Parts: sequence; C-alpha cells; structure tokens
Amino acid sequence: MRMGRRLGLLLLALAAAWHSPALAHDRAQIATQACSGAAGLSEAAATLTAGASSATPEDAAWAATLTGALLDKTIRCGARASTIESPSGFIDAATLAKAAPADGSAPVLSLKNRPLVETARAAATLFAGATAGERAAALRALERRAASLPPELFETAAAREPDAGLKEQILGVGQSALLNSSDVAKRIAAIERIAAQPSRRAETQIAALKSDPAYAKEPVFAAAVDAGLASIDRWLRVSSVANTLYNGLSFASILFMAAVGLAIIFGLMGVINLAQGEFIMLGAYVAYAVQETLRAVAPGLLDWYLILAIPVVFLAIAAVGVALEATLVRRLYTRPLMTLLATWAVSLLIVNLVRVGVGTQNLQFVTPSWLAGGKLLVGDFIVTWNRLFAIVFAGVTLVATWAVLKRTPLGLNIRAVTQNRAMAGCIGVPTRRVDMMAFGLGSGLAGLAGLALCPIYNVNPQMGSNFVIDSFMVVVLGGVGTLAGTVVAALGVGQINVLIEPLYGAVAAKVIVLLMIVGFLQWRPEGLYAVKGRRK
Amino acid sequence: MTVAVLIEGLTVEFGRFRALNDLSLAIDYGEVRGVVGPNGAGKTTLLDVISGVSRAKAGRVLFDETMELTRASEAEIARSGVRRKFQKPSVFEALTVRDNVAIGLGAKPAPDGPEKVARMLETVGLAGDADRLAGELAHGQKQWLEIAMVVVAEPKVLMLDEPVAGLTDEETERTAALVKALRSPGRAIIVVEHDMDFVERISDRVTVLHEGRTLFEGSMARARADAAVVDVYLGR
Amino acid sequence: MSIFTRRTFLQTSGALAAGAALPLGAPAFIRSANAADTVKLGCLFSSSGTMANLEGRLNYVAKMAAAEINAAGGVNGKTVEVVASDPASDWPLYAQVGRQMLTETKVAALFGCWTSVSRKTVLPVVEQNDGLLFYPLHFEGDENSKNVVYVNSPPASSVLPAVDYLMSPDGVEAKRFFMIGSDYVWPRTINKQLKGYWKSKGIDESAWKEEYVPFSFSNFQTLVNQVRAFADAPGGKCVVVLTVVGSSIPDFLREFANQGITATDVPILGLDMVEADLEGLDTKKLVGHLNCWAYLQQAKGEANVKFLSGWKDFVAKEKVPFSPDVAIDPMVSTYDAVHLWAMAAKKAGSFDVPEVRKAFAGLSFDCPSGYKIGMTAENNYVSRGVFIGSVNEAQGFDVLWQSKDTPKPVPMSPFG
Amino acid sequence: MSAAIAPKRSLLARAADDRMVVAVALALVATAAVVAGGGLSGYRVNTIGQLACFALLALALDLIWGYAGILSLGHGLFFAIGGYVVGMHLLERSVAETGVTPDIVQFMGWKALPGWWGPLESFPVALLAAMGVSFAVAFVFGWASFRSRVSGVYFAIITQALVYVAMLLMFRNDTGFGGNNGMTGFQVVFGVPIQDPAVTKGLALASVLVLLAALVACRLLMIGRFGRLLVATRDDEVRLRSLGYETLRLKLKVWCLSAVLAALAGLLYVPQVGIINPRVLSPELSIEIAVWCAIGGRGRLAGAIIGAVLVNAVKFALSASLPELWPFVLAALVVVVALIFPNGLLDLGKWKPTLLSRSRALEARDATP
Repeated sequence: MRMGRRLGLLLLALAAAWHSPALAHDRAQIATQACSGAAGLSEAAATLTAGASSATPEDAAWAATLTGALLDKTIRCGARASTIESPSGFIDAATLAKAAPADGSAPVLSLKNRPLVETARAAATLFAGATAGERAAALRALERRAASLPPELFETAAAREPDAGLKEQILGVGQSALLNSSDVAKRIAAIERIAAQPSRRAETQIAALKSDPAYAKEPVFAAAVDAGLASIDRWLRVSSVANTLYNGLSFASILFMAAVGLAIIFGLMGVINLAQGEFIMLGAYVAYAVQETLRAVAPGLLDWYLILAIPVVFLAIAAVGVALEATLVRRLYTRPLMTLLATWAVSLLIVNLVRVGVGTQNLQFVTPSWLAGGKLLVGDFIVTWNRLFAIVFAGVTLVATWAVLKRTPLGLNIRAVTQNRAMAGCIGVPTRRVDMMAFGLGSGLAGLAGLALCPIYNVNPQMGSNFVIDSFMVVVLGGVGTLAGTVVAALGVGQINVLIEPLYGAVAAKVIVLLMIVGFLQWRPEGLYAVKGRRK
Repeated sequence: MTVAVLIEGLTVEFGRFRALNDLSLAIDYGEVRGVVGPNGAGKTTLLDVISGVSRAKAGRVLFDETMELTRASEAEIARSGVRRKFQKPSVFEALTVRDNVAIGLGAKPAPDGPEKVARMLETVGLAGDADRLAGELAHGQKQWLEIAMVVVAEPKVLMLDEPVAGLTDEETERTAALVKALRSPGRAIIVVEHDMDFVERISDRVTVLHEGRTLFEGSMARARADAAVVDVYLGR
Repeated sequence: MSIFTRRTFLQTSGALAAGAALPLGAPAFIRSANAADTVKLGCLFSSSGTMANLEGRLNYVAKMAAAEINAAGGVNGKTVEVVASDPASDWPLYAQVGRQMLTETKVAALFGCWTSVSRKTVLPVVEQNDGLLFYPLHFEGDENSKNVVYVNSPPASSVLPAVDYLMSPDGVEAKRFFMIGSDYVWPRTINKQLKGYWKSKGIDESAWKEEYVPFSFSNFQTLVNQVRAFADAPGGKCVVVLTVVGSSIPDFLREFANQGITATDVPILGLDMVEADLEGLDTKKLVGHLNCWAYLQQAKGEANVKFLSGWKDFVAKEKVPFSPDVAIDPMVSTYDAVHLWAMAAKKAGSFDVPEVRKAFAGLSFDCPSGYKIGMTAENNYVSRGVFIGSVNEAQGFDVLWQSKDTPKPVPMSPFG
Repeated sequence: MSAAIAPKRSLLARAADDRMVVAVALALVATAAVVAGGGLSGYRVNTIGQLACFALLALALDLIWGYAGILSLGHGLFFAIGGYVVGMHLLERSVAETGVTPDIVQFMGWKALPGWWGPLESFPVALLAAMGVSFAVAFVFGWASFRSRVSGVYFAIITQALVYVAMLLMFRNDTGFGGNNGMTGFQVVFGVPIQDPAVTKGLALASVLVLLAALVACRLLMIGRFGRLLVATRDDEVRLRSLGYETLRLKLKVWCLSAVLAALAGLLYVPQVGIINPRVLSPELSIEIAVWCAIGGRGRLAGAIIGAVLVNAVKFALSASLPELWPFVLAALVVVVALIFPNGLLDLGKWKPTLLSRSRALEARDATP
C-alpha cells in the first residue's frame, strides 16, 4: 500500500515536471489558520510542507512569502484579514494583493512551531527560490530534517531543478531521506550517505537502526549499519582530537596576545604594568570608535573595520603607554614594587574613566560577515571564524613582533638593554628612550589584543581585569625576555587547560593550571627558557 | 705553608657562555693574590663560585684542604671563614654604620663584639660616622665600610672585588695600606682589580685570567713582560 | 617622654582621629536640610564594579517610584527621599553601607542587592537592627527572614513552570537537560531543585548533565562542544538550562551561535538572561532562546504602558545614564517594592518596621507586568506572575507564554 | 610609655618613627577608653572595630614588606583563613546554643554541619587552628619560594595568583565552605546573642587592644637585632648571606609571623561583619592592603595603621555620600604617594629639603637584585 502511494506521488511529481496542473493550496484557509494561534500555525506549516511538492509555482512562491513573513515577523494577524509588510507596502497574506495594513501583530513562534515554519519555508523555497543559491540554502536547511520529510519532496524538486549540480545534491539528500524506506537497498544507500557526513547526530540516527527488525533479519543491512557506525566513530574520534587541538590553540592565541606586550615590558624593565589588562580594554574601545567613525563616514568599509582599526589601535594605545611611561613608570624606575601599585591605581583610574565616560554596558560591535559563524570541517569539528581570526591575528603578531625585535634598530636596542642595561648604556644605547619605546610597543600590542578579542568576548570597562594574572603567569612560565618562551608557555597553558576542562570542569582546570605554574616556578624560578644569569 | 683555596678543573656556564673553563688555581695562607684580566675574563665569576653565589658545572673548590665549597651554601661558606667584598659596594643602607659592622660579626657574635666593632670602625676611619645611616656615606666610605664588615669577623680567606674602583688617589693609598695591614700568616687575601699599580703594590703573586682560563701566574713584574699577557691586554 | 614631641603627637594622632572620624561624621554629609518632613529610603545598588551595568539602573527606578509617590502626596504626610550609595560590587561594603543607612541615616527601609551573596551579607545587618530590605531579584529560595521582603519569585514558582512548559507538548517536549551555571549558590540550588523535580517525575539521571564555570568565565568553546555532543546523543530533545551570570551570558550565547546551534536545535533557557545581556550580539542567530522572569517589557496592560513611559520621561529629565527603552524585571521589582512599602506604611500609619511589616498582609498592587501582585500574612514573599520570553531579532524578548495568575510563592523548595 | 622604647636598646633609634609609634599607641589607648566608656552608637563602635582589623592586617603586611622588602599581594589568603575558621566556630556555637539550622546547611544540602568542624566549637581550639593553619600554609609556601629565591615582583605576582586560586576554589560549592555565599547567620558570640550591643562593643574593644598589643610587640621586635637583620635582608640579601646568615630562616620567620597576624585580623573581623565569603580572597583586596601600607608609609608600623584607617574611613564615608568619587580618590592617592611621598603621607608634615636626601637614600629599598 505504501508502495502504491509512493508510486502515485511519483507519477504526480512527474506530471508536475511537465507543468501539468497541480494541486492548489487553499491559501485563504491556510493564512487564517496560521494566524489562529500556536496549534493552527503548526497545522498550517505542516500542510504547506506536505503540499510543497504538489503546489503550483505561484502557490510555492506564496508559501515562501507567507512563511518568510511569519519568521521575520513582518506579518500582522488581523481580526478579519492578515497583511504582510513587503518592500512595496502592505499586501494581503492570502492574495498578496495590495491591502490596508491590518491592526494586529505577528504571532510569537513557539519553539515547537519555529522549526515547522522554517521547514515549510525551506520546502517552498526549494521550488520557488529565484536563484540557485537560494534553493541551495533551502536544501541545506531541509537536509538536517530529511528523514522526517516526504521523499517525493526531493524527487519532485530534483526533477524540476534546472541547475545540474544542485539537482545532484537534491537527489543525494533525497537518498538520505530514505533511511526508513521499505527498500533495503535504498536504506543501505541512505546509511552510506549519512555515514559519509559523520557527526554525532548521524551516529545517533544510524545507531537507532540497530533496534530495527531489519537489523536482525537482513545481514547485509546489519553489515551496512555496523560499517557506517564504525566509519562515523573513526571520524568522530579524529574530530574530537581536532576540536581539542583547535580549542587549545584558540585559547593559547588569546593568552599569547594578552601576554606578549607584558613580556616585552617585563623582560626589558623588570616592572609589571598592572594596567596591561586595561590597555587591552582600551584597545577594544578604540576599535569601537573606528567602527563608529566608519559607520558615519564610510559605511561601505564597515565590514573591514577590524582590519582598518589595526594601525589606529596600535598607535593610540602605544601613545597611552608612552605617556604612562613618561609620567609615572620612569620616575619609579628603582622601585618596581611601587610601580606595581601605581599601575594598579592607573588601571583603577582607566576603568572608572571609561565607566563614567562611556558607560558600563557592553559595546555593540558589528560582527563582520566574514567573522560570523564557522565551518563544519569533519565530524563534529567546527572551525569558528572569530576564533580563527584570533589565531591568525596572534600568528601575525608573533611574526611581526619577532621581526621588530630581530630586524629593526629599536629591536636591537631592546635586546641589548634586556640583556645588560649597564653595558648597553655604556656603549651609547639611549636606555631611557628605549624603555619608553618598548613600553609603547608593549602597550600597543596589548591594544591589539583588545582588537583581536572584540569578536570573541564582551567589551565593557571590566573586561581587562581578567587578564593580568593569566598573562603574567604565561610570561614568567615562559621565561623573562624570550618571545619563544612566551609562545611555548601560552600553547602549553592553553592546551593543558582545554584537556583538563572536560574532565574536572572549568574551575578546577583553571585552579590546577595555576597551581601547576606556581609549583613549577618554585622549582624553576627562571621559567622554561630564560638563561640563568649571575645573581648579582 | 698550607693551601687556603684549591681550585681544580672549575667550569662555569651561563647558558651557552662559558665564564670559567677548566680553571685550576691554588692560593696559600699568608699570601695576597692579585687576579687580573680583561672584562669577561671570569674574575668576578671566580669569586662568585668560591663564595657560593654561582654554581659550578664541573670541578671543585677546596677550602682549607678539607671543605668542598661548590656544594656549600653562601652562609655556610661565610661561617667557615671565607668572606668577600662585592664589586658594587654592598652595604645595608637603611642601617647605621655601626649596625652594618656588627652584622658583619656573623650570626653568633662573640661577647666582645661591640669592642671589635669599635676597633674596626677606628681602623677604617669611620668611628666618627658610626651612627649615621650607611646610605648617607660617600662612595669611598661605603667601600671601606664593606671591607670593615667582611674583615671584622677575622676571615681566613678574604676576597676583595675591585676595592679601589672609583676611589681618589688618596683613598686608594689608604686602601692599599689597609690591605697590607690585613695580611697575616693565617689568612689568604684575593684581590680582583683593574688598577695594575694597586695590584702590584699589594700582591705577592698575580693570576692573569683570559676567557675563563689562567693565562699567566707569577709576579706582577713578570706579568707585565709576558708576551701573551701583553697581547691580551693590548689586543695586538 | 623625652623623645616625644607635642608636634608629632598632634600630627599623628590627628591623622588617625581625622580618619576615624570620617565615616562617623559622614552621615551629616548626606543628611538633607529638612529632615522633619521627609522619610528616607536607602538604596544598596552598585554603580561601579562588576555589577554596575545591572544594578546601577535600579537606583534610578527607586527614585522614579519615590517621585511618583511624592507627586501623589507622599506617605503619612511626609515626602519620600531616596538615598543612593555605591557598594562598588564589594560584598562586605553592602553590609557596611546598609548598617550606616539603618543606624545613622535612619532610613525607613532598604532596597537593594542583586546577587544572593550580597543579600546574605546584608541579612545579619537588617536582622540585628530589625530593618527591612526589599530584594528585587529572583533567587534560589530556601530563605525566609522576617526582615527581608522577597519581591521576586523563588524557583518553585518561576523556574519550575518554565521547565514544565519546555517539557510539555506546547514547548519542545524536552527530555534531556544540559545545565550550565556559574559556580555559586543560586545556580547550584536551582539545579538541585530541578534534579529533584525531574526525579519526582521519574526521569532518569542519565538524562541530565551539569557543568559549572567560574565567575566571569568567557572561554566556552569546550563546553559548547560538549553541549553539541550531548544534544546529538539519543534519548530525545535536549535543552540547555543556563544559570551563568553577568558577562558569561553573552559570551556563552556568542559561542553557541558561532558553532552553528540554533534555538530550534537546542533551545537555551537562560534564567538570568535579560535584554542587557543581548547588547552587542547579533540576535538573528539567537532568535527563539528563552528566559523566564516575573516581568517582560512586552507585557500587556495599562500599568506597563504607564511604567515604560514614566521611565522614558524620567531618564530624559534626570539624565539617567541608562537606556530609556529597556526595562528589565529587577527594575519593575524595585518599582513594585517602593510602592508596596509606601502602601504598607500608609496602611500602618507609621514608618516603624514592626508596624509596616504587620501591614503587608493583604496588600495588592497593579504591577507593570499586568498582574495584581500581592502579599499574605504567611511570609514576606510577593506573589508574582511568570513570563517566558523568547529572544527576538531586536535584542529583546517576546512573550511566549505567561502564567494564568500569580502562583503562590513557595520559599522552601520541596525538591531540594 | 617611653621606657618601653628605651633609646639605648636601639642602635637604629629612628626617633621620629618611635614618636609616631607612641602617638599611635596612645591614640589606640584613647580609642579603647572611648569605646569602653560607652556613649558611641553601635554603628560607630562597629566601624572602629572593623578599622582596627584592617589596621592589624596592614601591620602584618608592613612587617614583611616594610621591613623584609617582600611584597605579598596575597595576604587576603591568611585573613580569610582566620575568617573561615572563626566562621566555622561561630556556626558550631550557634547550633549548639540556639539549635537554629544555619543557611549553609540548607544550601549545601547537608543534614548538619560537617563532623570535622566539631572541635572548633571550642574557642581556644579555633584560635589555635586559625593560627596553626595560617602558619602551616605560610611555612610551606614561604619555604618553597624563599628556598628557590623567588623574590620581588615575582613573589608579589605569585602570591597574587595564589590568592586568586584560593578564591576560585572557595567559590566552588564542592570545596565545602559555603561557596560564594560563604558563612552567615551567626547567632551567638561567646554565649551572648549577636544582637546584644555588648557583643559589638566587646569585639571592637578586643580588636583595638589586639592591635595595640601587636603594634607594641612588633615594634620591640623590629628595633631589636631581628628587625635590623630583616632590614639588612631587604637592602642586600646576597650581602647578608655572604656574611654567614641564613636569610631563608629570617624571611620564613617574619613571613609566618605576618601570616599569623593577618589570620588574627580575619578572626576578629568576621564576627563584626557577620559574614565570611570568598570575596576577601579577591586579588583587589590583597592589593589594597599594600596600598594602605604605601599610603601610610612603609617600614614603621605606625604608618601602616594610619594608612589602613585613613583609606578605609574615606572609603566608608564616600561609598555612602559621594559614591562616584571613591575610585578616583583612591587612584589619585596612590599616584601621589608613589610620585611625591615615597615614604607615605606621613611625610606630608615634615617634607623638608633636609629630609629629602634621606628619603632618596631609602628609595632604593624595594629595588630587587
């Protein structure tokens, strides 16, 4: 019987492909239903999805408009008629003709209805989408719920699809929708297809088949299920390792960015700038200022504000650093502990100035289109763009800092003073000037850390306070005065943290890592890399 | 005459830099030994190892033919009678001159400590400044104060790292007299100094260090004539 | 006394005395010119430190409510004056300032605290001095002091209805739960009660998972990975019960969206989530996630219209450094609290705490939420309605569900 | 009074410092008399008591920072140890005497207070435990650090990390001390209900007297040989070692002493505020302790007390009256002290050119080798 129904639908679909008259939606009834509360809405959505493959192209377009309006809340459910706010004005929800706006509001989609409406829209768009891109997006939305959709939906859509590549894809998705078909061969094909895109969801889907009667009866089917599961499992293990590495690397890049400025300053002058975290915060605020300026002056460039802000942020925060060095740090040169307290006071001052001047709320950053979301690479391994940005940014910063230290006169001077201040002074290195420039460099790098963080963290006056202890521990662990040490320490701390976190929780991970570092420093106070020098 | 300090095959490294390289040396009781050499020759490092501030990578340092110094702590070495004046005048600036010298007596001072301190202050000419803070002294006075601190405990081995650096001629003169007065059969004195004339006047023998090794050992007069020494110093 | 000079003594002891005298003399500083005609109310909300963005606005709401009361003729013939302070998100300072307000400034009642811990800090102070503290936040319950008025709901009358909704066919028929909280009492107590509740419904322990993060934790990558893995495992629909607080909320939401999880895949029930947490986020990818409060800005009714326009005017008039367009539950709770106090004082005809407390029984007030909130003789809890909000595109919350009436507050959870 | 600080005992008779100590001691005696005499409101008495605890905490830090040149940015840890131990003691007493179940039992999901808290019901045991635990923690950490010669900025930041770790740990409910809420709901102190004004007065009086005793004892210790050796350690540790002194032992002694004093301060503080929670472990508080010392002037004990009282008094006053201003005032104070008065605000009165040279000479105090 099932077979017969399917055959019938197939014939219908074939007929539709030859532009034969199709079943028409009862538009008025569906539109009214959609506006009649949660239960009606779910029914309307179900009707639209079920009828998508048999609808006329006009009805498909209408269904896409209606469901889109429901999702975007551009619909107004009135007492008698409902209207949709379209770019060209208000139109009737059932006829799409121009109409006076109804005096209601859009229904709030419940969590149960939202996926139904989304599916209905995707199903309609698969047929009515104007461009191949739109249709491909709809297909992607449908793919996740393929097994719950009528198979003829994909068959019909594939038959009508003019784009050859997309047609192939639709057929593929249609195949995976046949997981519960009665044809064992089709089911096996579906299993193979699902297993080809391994994820935990796929694993659950296929594992459920073990309790299927076919599993016990059909050895071929059972073998396919087992093979599919084994393959998914293998990829999941790979992706879990990849996830751990990626998360560790991402955390390490944040640690490195926060620590590198401190490393230069502390290595050179032996003083700690407790306002370093606030410099990070200021960096993010300057990035925000750049964003707002672009929004006002050159909205076209807004998507690239993060890149355009790099020099501005660096120079602005470097200037703040130079000012701090010249007014405060320099005068406390012989008293590093007093510097600690004085820079703490400065951090207090900066936080409160920003608080009073800008406010305590989180800044509203535009997420550039190229930083939103991520890409599922393999299994459950997702590369999120904002994290990747931070990693790449940290890498570029590392190379640039290295180049400055090794290839420029300033870098040479910084290295000379770091190694032997007195001797460098004797051979004519202007040590005070080098201090100032290095302080500026370190501060500017902290500002860049703020810039790299604004797509990841909240930006508010308090954001800097979390960084000082972590970043100082990284610097000391790596060994003072070595860039390589800072890198290795950041990588190590990041990775260990990520490894411990799933086992004992985030709090314990942090505690364990910090205690490990404290312990390590008791045993080897000079850190991983620093050269043991003469003590006096 | 017994050997006060016997150094055998001493090697000290800072990272990749080898400050002392398989150095061997013997210093006798009763002698004043000058140690000279260009910058970076390892002079101060040598004193650091003897006094326990730096650790050797290889080799040993025997004090009094019995005590191995490379494994002892700074405080143990000092208590056994090996004392050292640092290159940079190292006095306790927030304490009085008298306190400084009293602390020099060591952790368990003898009952006649105050008298010893008073005599010592007379000797170095700081009796009048006894109740001033050490931080208020002039550079030369600090040098003497530090010498007083290390000498008051009557050490068996006395090491002076650049005792006349930055002093006036007159002060140098007085320091030379002081060092000569400190010479005794039960004491070995090691002087590291750049001022060749000063070294010549006070020392019995000199050791010339170069790149962590002994380049020459003998009298100052012969050192001045030695081709290798001249080569190193004048960089021919 | 030979080494002793008069001058140093005067100098030193003078410095010490001046220091000690400062906080002692300070109340004079803030004492208003005309004490006889005013009755003072004290506010304990931080305008600096980690809680500033949330707590700061409550100072102004209290002032706005007082202004309304004064415009209507004051209370018992006196003008209401609100005295603000800044405990700087520093818990012991809440107690110190509270003590000062009660014993020196002689405030008639205190309004304050956001976090449970600050309330716990002030608790001994109000109990010692028999004061009144109106606490505007929903919290973990399990506390019932005669000196605290719990204006917001304990979990049994707010969180459980929301979870019930998620588990119902109207919701998402949630079967499995991933609880993520900041590691402190409120999240742990909530989760403990939830677990007790689920157990009472016969749900197996394998259906939930519990994780805690430190305060202001931001690196949620690994945890969101875990959520994905848990959600994709078999056993039915999974929801996240989010009880992280402060800056961790937006950080979690951002990572959640970036890893491509939508509300239709795994909905989040953010129990401490307010509009302010959505500032700076692209909410298009977060549409559909839920929160649960006794008031939402979209609540219908006269009282809400009046409250929202009142706030807008107040912000403009007093140059308040907060958004005129955002109203969150604790603001309304603070507003309710001031009005409830005024009604009780009127009814009692006195400002004495024992009298005012007696007058609480039977009070009812038209809350901006649209419910008639009330108090009984049983305890100092206020019965409120419950809303479930759903994140919309405009960084706000739509009302998805609301309770029929005001459930009776249950201070001590039966599921602890 | 002056006999206690007989000039001939002190080779380092810093007369001005001595006068200051005497003045502060007299002021404390006067304060104690006023508190004992009654007439002050409960709020004022309580404030005095709290200020005395902060002063004691600052005094403890001054011992190691001012004299031995070791800056700890983690002294909140020891303060918290004293506080938590006395918190457990007070809860045990409260349960024993009133039978009221404290909040902590409820929200921790316990049936009763943990059995191992039992012995702390006795105050002498609690006192010993507070001192013992703070001593033990200080000893282990101090021994490890001083042995590997961690000093200066490193020591400061590592102690800061330590107090941060302790805070994270105590925030966890599973650590077992009430998590973020900590311990509250103390009903009785020494058998007297906590609402009784006698409790407030008694605790404040005890705090002032303990502070007074600590001040006198520490001053005597510091002008003696031990104090001078500490100063020597601060000025030039390598020099001192090379004169035959085990500086590790000197530093360890004063470090442990300081930790125990800080624990005492916490022990007196908690019953007065009625709560102990991980907030006292926040890194900011530990930095603030150093700020109090710096503002009052380091290395002369009286300065620490004056700094702590002054800063906290201003903080209490401004938080209530001009809340916006406090952070700016604090920041400005620190910067001014750092730049202009390296020896603290007490130099304000005697800031004369003649003293400048001495100040300069002492500036290098905290310079690390």
